[in-house]
Amino acid sequence: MSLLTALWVVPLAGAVACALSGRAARWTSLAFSLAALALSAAALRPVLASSGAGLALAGGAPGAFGVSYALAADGLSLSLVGLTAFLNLICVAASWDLDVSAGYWACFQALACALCGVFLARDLFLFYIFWEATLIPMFFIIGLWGSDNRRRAALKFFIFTFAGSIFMLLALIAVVVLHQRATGEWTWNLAALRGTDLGPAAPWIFLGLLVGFGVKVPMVPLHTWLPDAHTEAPAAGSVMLAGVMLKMGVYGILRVALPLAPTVAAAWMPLLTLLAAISAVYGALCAMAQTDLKRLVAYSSIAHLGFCLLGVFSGTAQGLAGAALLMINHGITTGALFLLVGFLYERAHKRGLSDFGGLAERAPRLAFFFGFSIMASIGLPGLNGFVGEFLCLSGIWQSSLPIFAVLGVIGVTLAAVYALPAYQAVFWAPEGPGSVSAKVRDLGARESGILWTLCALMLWIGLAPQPWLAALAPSLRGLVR
Amino acid sequence: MTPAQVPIVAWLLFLAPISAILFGFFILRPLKPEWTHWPILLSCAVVAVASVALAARVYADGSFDLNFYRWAAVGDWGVDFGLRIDGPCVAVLTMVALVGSLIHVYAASYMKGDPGFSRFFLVFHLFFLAMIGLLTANNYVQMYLFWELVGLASYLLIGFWYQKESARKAALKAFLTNRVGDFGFLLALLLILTTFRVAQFHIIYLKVLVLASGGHTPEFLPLIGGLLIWAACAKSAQFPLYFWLPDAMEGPTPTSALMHAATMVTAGVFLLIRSWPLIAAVPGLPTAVAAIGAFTALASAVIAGTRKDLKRILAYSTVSHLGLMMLALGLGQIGVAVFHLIVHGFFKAALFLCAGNVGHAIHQPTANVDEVGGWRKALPWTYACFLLAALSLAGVFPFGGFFSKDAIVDAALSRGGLFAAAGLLVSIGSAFYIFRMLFLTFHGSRPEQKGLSAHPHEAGFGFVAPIVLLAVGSAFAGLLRPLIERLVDGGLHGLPVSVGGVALQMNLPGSAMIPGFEWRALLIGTAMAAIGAGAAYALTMIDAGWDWRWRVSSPRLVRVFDTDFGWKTLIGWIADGVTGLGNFAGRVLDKKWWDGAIESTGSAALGAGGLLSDASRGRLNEALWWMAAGAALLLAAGGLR
Amino acid sequence: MTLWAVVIAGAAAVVFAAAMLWSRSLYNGAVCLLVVLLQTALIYVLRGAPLLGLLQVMIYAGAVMVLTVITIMASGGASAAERFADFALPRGLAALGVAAVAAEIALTLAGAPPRAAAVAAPGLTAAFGGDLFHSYALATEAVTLLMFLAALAVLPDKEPS
Amino acid sequence: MNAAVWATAGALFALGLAAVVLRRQMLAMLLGVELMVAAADLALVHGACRFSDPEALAAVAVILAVAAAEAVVGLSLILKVLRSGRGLDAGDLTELRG
Amino acid sequence: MNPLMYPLAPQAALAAGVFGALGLGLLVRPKPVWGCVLAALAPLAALAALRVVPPGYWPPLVDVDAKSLGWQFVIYAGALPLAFCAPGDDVETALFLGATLGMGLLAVAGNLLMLFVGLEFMSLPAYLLVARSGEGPRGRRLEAAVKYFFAGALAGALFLFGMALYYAETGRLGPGAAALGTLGRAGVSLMAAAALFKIGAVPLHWWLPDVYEAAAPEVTGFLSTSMKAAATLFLVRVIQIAPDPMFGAILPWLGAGTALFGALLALRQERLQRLLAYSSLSHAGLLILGVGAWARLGGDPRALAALLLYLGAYALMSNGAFAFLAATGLETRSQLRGYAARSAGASAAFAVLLFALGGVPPTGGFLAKLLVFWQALRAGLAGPTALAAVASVVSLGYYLGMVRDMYFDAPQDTAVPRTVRAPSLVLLTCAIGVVLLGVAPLLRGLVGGLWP
Repeated sequence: MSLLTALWVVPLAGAVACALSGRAARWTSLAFSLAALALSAAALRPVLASSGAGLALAGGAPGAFGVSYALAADGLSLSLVGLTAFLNLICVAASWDLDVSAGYWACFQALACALCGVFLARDLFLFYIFWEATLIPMFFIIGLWGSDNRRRAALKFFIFTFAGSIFMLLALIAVVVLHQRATGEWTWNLAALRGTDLGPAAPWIFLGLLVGFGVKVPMVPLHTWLPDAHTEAPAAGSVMLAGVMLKMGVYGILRVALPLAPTVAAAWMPLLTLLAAISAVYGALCAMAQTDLKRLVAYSSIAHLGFCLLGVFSGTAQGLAGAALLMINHGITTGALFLLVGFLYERAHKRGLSDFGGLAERAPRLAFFFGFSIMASIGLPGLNGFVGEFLCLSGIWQSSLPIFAVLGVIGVTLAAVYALPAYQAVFWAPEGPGSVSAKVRDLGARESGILWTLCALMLWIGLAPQPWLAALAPSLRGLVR
Repeated sequence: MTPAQVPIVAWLLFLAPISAILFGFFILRPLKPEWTHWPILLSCAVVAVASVALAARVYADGSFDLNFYRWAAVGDWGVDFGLRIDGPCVAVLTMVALVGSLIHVYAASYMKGDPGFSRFFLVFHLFFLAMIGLLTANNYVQMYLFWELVGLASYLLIGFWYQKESARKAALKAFLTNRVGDFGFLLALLLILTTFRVAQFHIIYLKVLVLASGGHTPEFLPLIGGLLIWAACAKSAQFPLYFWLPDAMEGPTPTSALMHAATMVTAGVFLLIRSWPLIAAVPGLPTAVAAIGAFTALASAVIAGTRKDLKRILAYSTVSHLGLMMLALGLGQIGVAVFHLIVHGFFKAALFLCAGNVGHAIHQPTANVDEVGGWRKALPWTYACFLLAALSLAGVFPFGGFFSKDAIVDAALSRGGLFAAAGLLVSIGSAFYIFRMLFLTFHGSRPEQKGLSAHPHEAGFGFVAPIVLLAVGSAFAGLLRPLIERLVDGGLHGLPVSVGGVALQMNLPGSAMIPGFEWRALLIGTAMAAIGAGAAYALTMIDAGWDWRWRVSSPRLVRVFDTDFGWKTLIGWIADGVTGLGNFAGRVLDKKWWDGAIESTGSAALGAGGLLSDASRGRLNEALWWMAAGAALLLAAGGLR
Repeated sequence: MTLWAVVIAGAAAVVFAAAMLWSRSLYNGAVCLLVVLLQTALIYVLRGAPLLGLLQVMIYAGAVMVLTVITIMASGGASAAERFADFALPRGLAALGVAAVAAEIALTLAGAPPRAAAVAAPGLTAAFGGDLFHSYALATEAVTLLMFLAALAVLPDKEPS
Repeated sequence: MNAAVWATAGALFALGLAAVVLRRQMLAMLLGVELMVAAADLALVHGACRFSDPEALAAVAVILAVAAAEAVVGLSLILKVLRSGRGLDAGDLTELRG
Repeated sequence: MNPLMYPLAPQAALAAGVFGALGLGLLVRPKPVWGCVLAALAPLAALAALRVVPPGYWPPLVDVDAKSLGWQFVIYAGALPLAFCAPGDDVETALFLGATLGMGLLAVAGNLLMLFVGLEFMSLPAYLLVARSGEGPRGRRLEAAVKYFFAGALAGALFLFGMALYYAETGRLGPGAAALGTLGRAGVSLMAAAALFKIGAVPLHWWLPDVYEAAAPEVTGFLSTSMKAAATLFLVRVIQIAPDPMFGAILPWLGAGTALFGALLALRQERLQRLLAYSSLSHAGLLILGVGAWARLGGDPRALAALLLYLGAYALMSNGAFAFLAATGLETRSQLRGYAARSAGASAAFAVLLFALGGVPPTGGFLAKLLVFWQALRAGLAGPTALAAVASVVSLGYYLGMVRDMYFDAPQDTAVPRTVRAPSLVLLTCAIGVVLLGVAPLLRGLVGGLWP
């Protein structure tokens, strides 16, 4: 069993084991999460050593319909796999005390398996299977363990994403067909398909790919599923949803959409960058209006991912490195924020800004961690949020119109405008009528331990991003225009 | 100090505060919160000694650079963090260290008994660390990092008593305004990195110098300069982004003293000093800086004269003096600007601490002009120090302020025109508002005082000692002139760098020597001070009721001054506009229109399904009719073609 | 001559089919259909497939129509609200039918001896008979099994368990 | 000759179709079906004789048998519906709808 | 031995089954319970015999080519679940085997007549089977049977007249005629109409929901899988006889329209069986799209392989879904609420099948849909494929809706808690089969990856 195969088989085995292990599912999921994290670290080491050249596993000979089991991993993929494994471990630790059925743990392991699969697959058929397979566990996580109107949110989440990705499927098929027409061989291998001349259908194909990945990122016009899905998902579910699943979209654009249709991508670049810049500002604006903490963090994710896209579409070395790093940073920062909101919800079953007040005295540790994460989220330099956004903005400045960078910086400024009033309303303002602050007790040792690791990571990436950039940059070299 | 010890001392500047904060946070805060200030005071002492030692080193052997580690390098540019200890840095650093330590001592007693005592000291010292980091940064990115950390510390300290609604609003206003300023700084950073491919100051100076000598300037330089000025205006509370400073007085007095008088607000000026070669290379910018400085100084001097709250008066006074520093910079007098920055640090800190004492006497965070009066005898030490600092501020001859402020006024006079007028008016105005404050607080009994129950008494040694030291310092600050002259102008600024064999002694362009002592400056300075003081005496001691009578008689005038000539209302509109836009985008555009549209497609599908299922009434004949029709259609399609 | 016979037979068939469609009483309809089937059988014979005409008469007209009439009788369809008053076949229609048959007989006899059969290839009927059991053997076997299965239709429903 | 037969077959087919679609009683519809099959047979026989192709005649014979089987099934189903108390009218059979 | 006996071995086995069932019914007075065992044997025997059949052309009636072998396999496989679910007494067994035999005959039909005989042979027993099967209210079953009968009869008549027209033009009943004139093309269109009726294309589909709703669930499973496969082959054979460009143009849009029509209607159905009927209509639309693509590609065998695989996958999914209804006896969606809490195994299998029917990747349903879309795009049918994609997104509304009802709702107390063993066995095998089919193309690589 090669290492790359193990990376997604171990979580799958974990899922099955958790499902079968009934009450001890927690421990099984912990064991398998640790194993997965160790594996991803083991996989990352050689890649780092060989300055990111990456190791490829050319799977078996192409099976039926030109489909082949091909996995490969370079700096970018493995960092995201690492992020998945790490956040999965965080989720297991965070939901340790929840009284949930074995299915809960199984779903998270299955989700981790599918996500690792997406980041490792180099065969488009395999990629698509893993891409859609992520929806099923998430559907059940939101649906079974979400909060009050979880039923509608779960359905909306699944259908919205499925609608996007079915058009992506048509685009992928079109590419395979055109490739066969040009070269006469049926193949779904990404590397082989890169060079196909897409002819007149190229804009449609790129649009299909963009819609499929855009829904997942989410780019602004296709984002309305995110606030509902996040608000209804359980704490750990939101962490995985925001931490990793949104990055599938960006990864898809980076790995599949841009290489497959480079000419159309170059032609549409100003429009795409405008959309990304709009996402950055629009997300922040909408966040200002939210009265529900989780929706606010959800909209902030839209803004952050807007920056990520700015970096991706800039096509410069800095922009791409910034996007890759921002994907990881956003995973950690927003993961921490969702955990904190989740802990709040666990204690008081309320998420509104006006439901709390004066928590700084009642739960000082919660206040400290929330403040720390908020600062990282709005991009305070010295913490990880700033590094990613700064690189993305400098990337977009070099490659295209200055207006986009200015919009981006406006987005950075607006971040503080929505984040701090919310922090003040929950922690500093005195308790209003009908506030449930009395029920909130401070974080326990386990919860603080989790958040200390996340805060330490935020500080480390913020102060010394160079080792991370060294891992990511080489694999992006191929994508620089 | 041997050359080997220099780096250690430099790093000590950082290690001491960091270890004090960590020790305090992890050990003292949970165990013994009331002892948190001891390690911090120790670190203040260490930093003070270290900065003085470094000042001596630089004074003797010139500035030096210390590289630490590579922060980030992608594609063709890289950013490395490191320290840069040179003339201006050391001068300001020493002032910050000394004034800061004294204020820390003052705070130890001022904040005793406050429930958030340990939180206050940790954040207070975090600010101290950030200020040190900002001053010693050797590149723009590192400076931006500490620049934002200072902003965060000011947010936490202004909002220290977060139970108070006004404190929360003021903290938010301060942070957001700084973020608006940082909008410019971040954009400037992007420009700098993309244009110069590097962030270190001296390399950028070099590139600008080489380009300037070549006759052309990089295309984005004016924009970079403008954006840096915008950022400096936000941090140093200059027009148009000054309005957060008066509200920042909500914080405890030590913070007002340290941050909003002596150190943080000078960061903006320091940024301009650091990037002066870039700004000077662009023809129009220096005059713009001067214009902003002059206008802000004049406007805030006038408003200061009308404020009732003691700390608000001093806040506007700080804005005015920062305007003067900007004016000095604009006129090319970098040395004078640094000198005034240092002297101002001393006397403004003293004034704030005196105001703190007054407030403490009546057990309120701050005092209002109507609540105090005739306390000359009750608070003798505070009165003496206040008088000394006031004289220095007004620029009366022997005191420190004269040498720095009047040097600026003198430079303005030699420049002539509007700047000259502004300079004169500002010196009159500053003398007026400081003496008005003096008389209203310490002299003459005020008829309105009757109802006041408090009988003020002098505070303990912990309060008075720092104030005395500061007042004495501000009095004799004038003597530091030659020292600063040598540090700032004596060519110690640049690194001995050789470009193509030519040893370039990088000197700050346009930093003329500090003008020597002249009788003309003496006469004009004292005259203006006298006019101001006389007017104050007349309007507060002789015609006692003037100060509150005009408020009653012309409320419209009061509103004009309260809203800073309408500027605050404008800012209010802008803020409401942004939040309104946010609400519109969040609730209406996103939730109702856009999300509604997408969900309506779902309900449309359901509707269509319902329509179709009602249509199929299950009748056999209809089914057969449809079949026949279908067959006929196919027949037509097949047969005809 | 046979042409005229075919035309008349065709016309009669169409008229009676129209009558069947129009007739309110099912019984009338059934009888009209019987007549139509006979006419078509006649056309088969005229066109040169006498065996098929015989088959038509035997299977179709005979078995099927009888079954249908019995079902109509059983279902009381005849007494359903009738479009025409009396029970009997409308006299005009009956007269027309008799006239048509008379004309056909006259034309076939007046024409040449029944060489109409010659229009088709000689021995067609024989070949047709042979084919039924050689090349179309599978079809015939299948149809017989189909008949057998169709017979299951009449079995009563199983009593609800 | 050709036109005559085809005219008849067409007319019969059309009338049969009309009977199936328009009539309310199920039995009448059944008659219509029988009529349509007869029309088709007529056309086939005419074609067979024109091409003098014995196979087509065999086909018609098979079709006759199938039509008979169909009639049996149809009649028995209609009778069962009748006996289950739903009457002969196709318009009443609307319990399954939507 | 009759020369035809050899290639028609499967059909012979089924015929023997019919006579066996009837014989047992008549001779052995207490109706033998193991009648269904006999029934189960017949399709298995047919599948076994299928392996022995050599492809060849026995003019004029029988033409056993690779296509018909594949189809026969799918048909007999589709019939197995009903066989296992004990189709009631001996008469129903005979009828069910008779219908399967009819499909077998249609599969080997060489000329138009044999096609017609096959069509009628499979339809007549089906009408009777619908009338007799299951415990549902007798009136509804009879109503459905009568509707099915008249629709089928009308289609049969149309086919005959089409055949007559075709014969008048070409003088032959078999394929291979030169370019057709208007008369011939008209004939072919009528024949195609009959085929489209049997699959359930939109204007000709009205009978389908009523019949599928009234019949017993396992019978509907049989009808929706094997019958649909036979009907698709029928359409393919008609197009093969007269490859008219009209098919390439009309069928794709007709198919996509049917898919969307079926999906929209299924959204609002309260009764589960009627809902699955409309979903079957939607899948039929995709089949028609597949046939259209095959027609435009000029009869490319790869397109047929896609169709066959779709039918295979659909046989698994549909039989499985109806087996769930048969096993649990659930009638309406409100009864389905919270059912997962009551029986985890059955609802898990049903959820897998629903995901498969919706075309969600790791399952066979996705592979099938992918292949049909693939062939359609190869044929350049971007428009209809997009419409079909929209239809499959709409179909998620009710597939996921049912999963949501089962898992995310509180259990209702009114549900009927009974599980019949045989259908649940079928349900499990179908669910597992669907997942295996989903990863089939990758299986060799996967195994290679796991154990290099």
